[in-house]
Amino acid sequence: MNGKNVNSIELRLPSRLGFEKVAMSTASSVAKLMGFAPDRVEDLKTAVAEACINAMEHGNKLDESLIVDVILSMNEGSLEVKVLDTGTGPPEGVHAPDMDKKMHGEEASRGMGMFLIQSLVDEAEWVSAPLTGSYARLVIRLNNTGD
Amino acid sequence: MNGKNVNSIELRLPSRLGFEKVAMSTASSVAKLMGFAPDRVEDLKTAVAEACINAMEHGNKLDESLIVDVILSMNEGSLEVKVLDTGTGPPEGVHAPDMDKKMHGEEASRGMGMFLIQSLVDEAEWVSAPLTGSYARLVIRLNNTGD
Amino acid sequence: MADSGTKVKMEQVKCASGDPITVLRFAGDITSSSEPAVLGTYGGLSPETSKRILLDFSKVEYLNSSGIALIIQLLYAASQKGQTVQTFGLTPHFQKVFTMVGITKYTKLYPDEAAACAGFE
Amino acid sequence: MADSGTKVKMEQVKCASGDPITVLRFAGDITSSSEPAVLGTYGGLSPETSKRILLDFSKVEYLNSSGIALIIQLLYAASQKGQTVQTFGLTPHFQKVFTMVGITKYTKLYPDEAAACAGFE
Ligand SMILES: Nc1ncnc2c1ncn2[C@@H]1O[C@H](COP(=O)(O)OP(=O)(O)O)[C@@H](O)[C@H]1O
Ligand SMILES: Nc1ncnc2c1ncn2[C@@H]1O[C@H](COP(=O)(O)OP(=O)(O)O)[C@@H](O)[C@H]1O
Repeated sequence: MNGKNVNSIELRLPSRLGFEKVAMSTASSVAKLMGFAPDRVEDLKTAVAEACINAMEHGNKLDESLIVDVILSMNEGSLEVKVLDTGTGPPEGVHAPDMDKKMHGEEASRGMGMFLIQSLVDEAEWVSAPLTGSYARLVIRLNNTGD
Repeated sequence: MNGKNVNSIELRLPSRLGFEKVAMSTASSVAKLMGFAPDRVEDLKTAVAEACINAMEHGNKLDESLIVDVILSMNEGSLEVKVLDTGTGPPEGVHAPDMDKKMHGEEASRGMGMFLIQSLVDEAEWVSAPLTGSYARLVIRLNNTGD
Repeated sequence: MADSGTKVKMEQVKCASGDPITVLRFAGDITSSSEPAVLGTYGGLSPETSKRILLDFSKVEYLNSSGIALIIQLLYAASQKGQTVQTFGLTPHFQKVFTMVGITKYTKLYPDEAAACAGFE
Repeated sequence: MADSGTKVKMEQVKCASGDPITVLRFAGDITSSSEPAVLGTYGGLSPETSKRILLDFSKVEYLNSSGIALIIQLLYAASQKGQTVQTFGLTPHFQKVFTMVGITKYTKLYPDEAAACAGFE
């Protein structure tokens, strides 16, 4: 993180399932400081949790010595959250769950994280940078009252 | 922070008053994960807030481009929090407030932060390292039920 | 490290019509490590005596997509065995999340236990 | 950046004995930036008509040592003017903190408004 960025807060977590809750609390507190409504804070918490779990599980392969880096950047009307891991990023785009297929055993019951992230925030992208690590980038906007 | 420390969580904040609330939330969430009782979590939150405010105000002289670094280390029976700034550390030790003097205008109404930190946690020390920055180090223990 | 974990309590109640209902009351977290609590507890129910199942989420503190996947597996198993499952106690946020992923096609979400019970009739 | 800031509401109530009491109801945060809200509001009270002052902390979300310093300044000013100040609505944690720093020598802490009012008699 650029030490000169006076609007960024950074959180660094070992890749241990459960620690995503710390990221949820940190993000929630930043969003509250910025004046986000409680329902948007909930959206953000779930999106941040899912992004951290994916970074730990898929990006860092649950190697606890690998860090998940969460960078919260406060802008005028929006909060951007980048969740970085040391992996190569998701191989495919976002897949919407097909509940009928799941209910007939034709699709894994899992595989909803990226879909939830994309559905809950105003902007979501996944940037794969195999050499420097990859990240999920989420944005929620203050003027958006949610769906 | 040593990237290999699988029991440490790090939070980096610009020196802006108010952002200590983010550190409170992060620390609170870590303490809850560790199983601390609600009253000890409150003790920790106040101690972390005071340490962050001092780091921002006295250590980093409210220069927002200077970072306050909060390192939470989870040990078997205790949580250690280091709050680092870029200053030279407190010139004096902890001063217990004298309310009679304050009530007679003989002592500044302020000057209770370090005393509160020391009173609320199980261990508190201030390490001055003018070249590398200074830090307050607080420890709360799981087997201590508080005063 | 204290693990808040998943707690689950099984209870038999009766709805207004007198039909027996099996309630699974979850508490704590529902995550990838909740398989024993969610599917294990469900698996211990007899399909003959537990025709109507109620999932109570009102004490759940944290629920993620891996936890939701376990609920989907429970719903899948229940549909195979001809059991009906109703749900209550989700926060508005998680009602939205359940609706987003499409679970509501396979379990109805009710605001409280009484409404959920009445939903079986 | 939304600033939750300090909110303060001034109210006149009467205690059981009929004596008038001025209540300052704080809400939000009490920090170093709360000087106008705390000392400004106090300064607007007339020492003649506001002999009994009640500080209501029940809606305060965050209070730090700089905020407590402002309360001490208020207590100091009030003691100079012969006003009595009672306090209620602090969480158990902040009752402990007020006790630690020794404020309780200059204002009593009560669990609720009724008890604090009765404390003036
Ligand atoms: N940070 C990441 N790094 C590498 N792969 C990822 C990452 N996030 C997601 N993926 C890939 O995308 C797939 C879908 O992710 P998701 O929708 O969150 O569901 P799930 O994690 O339950 O499989 C994952 O199975 C994984 O293969
Ligand atoms: N991180 C720090 N860096 C430099 N000086 C400090 C630091 N923390 C505390 N101090 C010094 O110690 C004094 C007492 O601090 P404290 O008890 O917290 O009260 P206050 O901050 O209200 O003055 C401060 O006024 C300051 O001079």
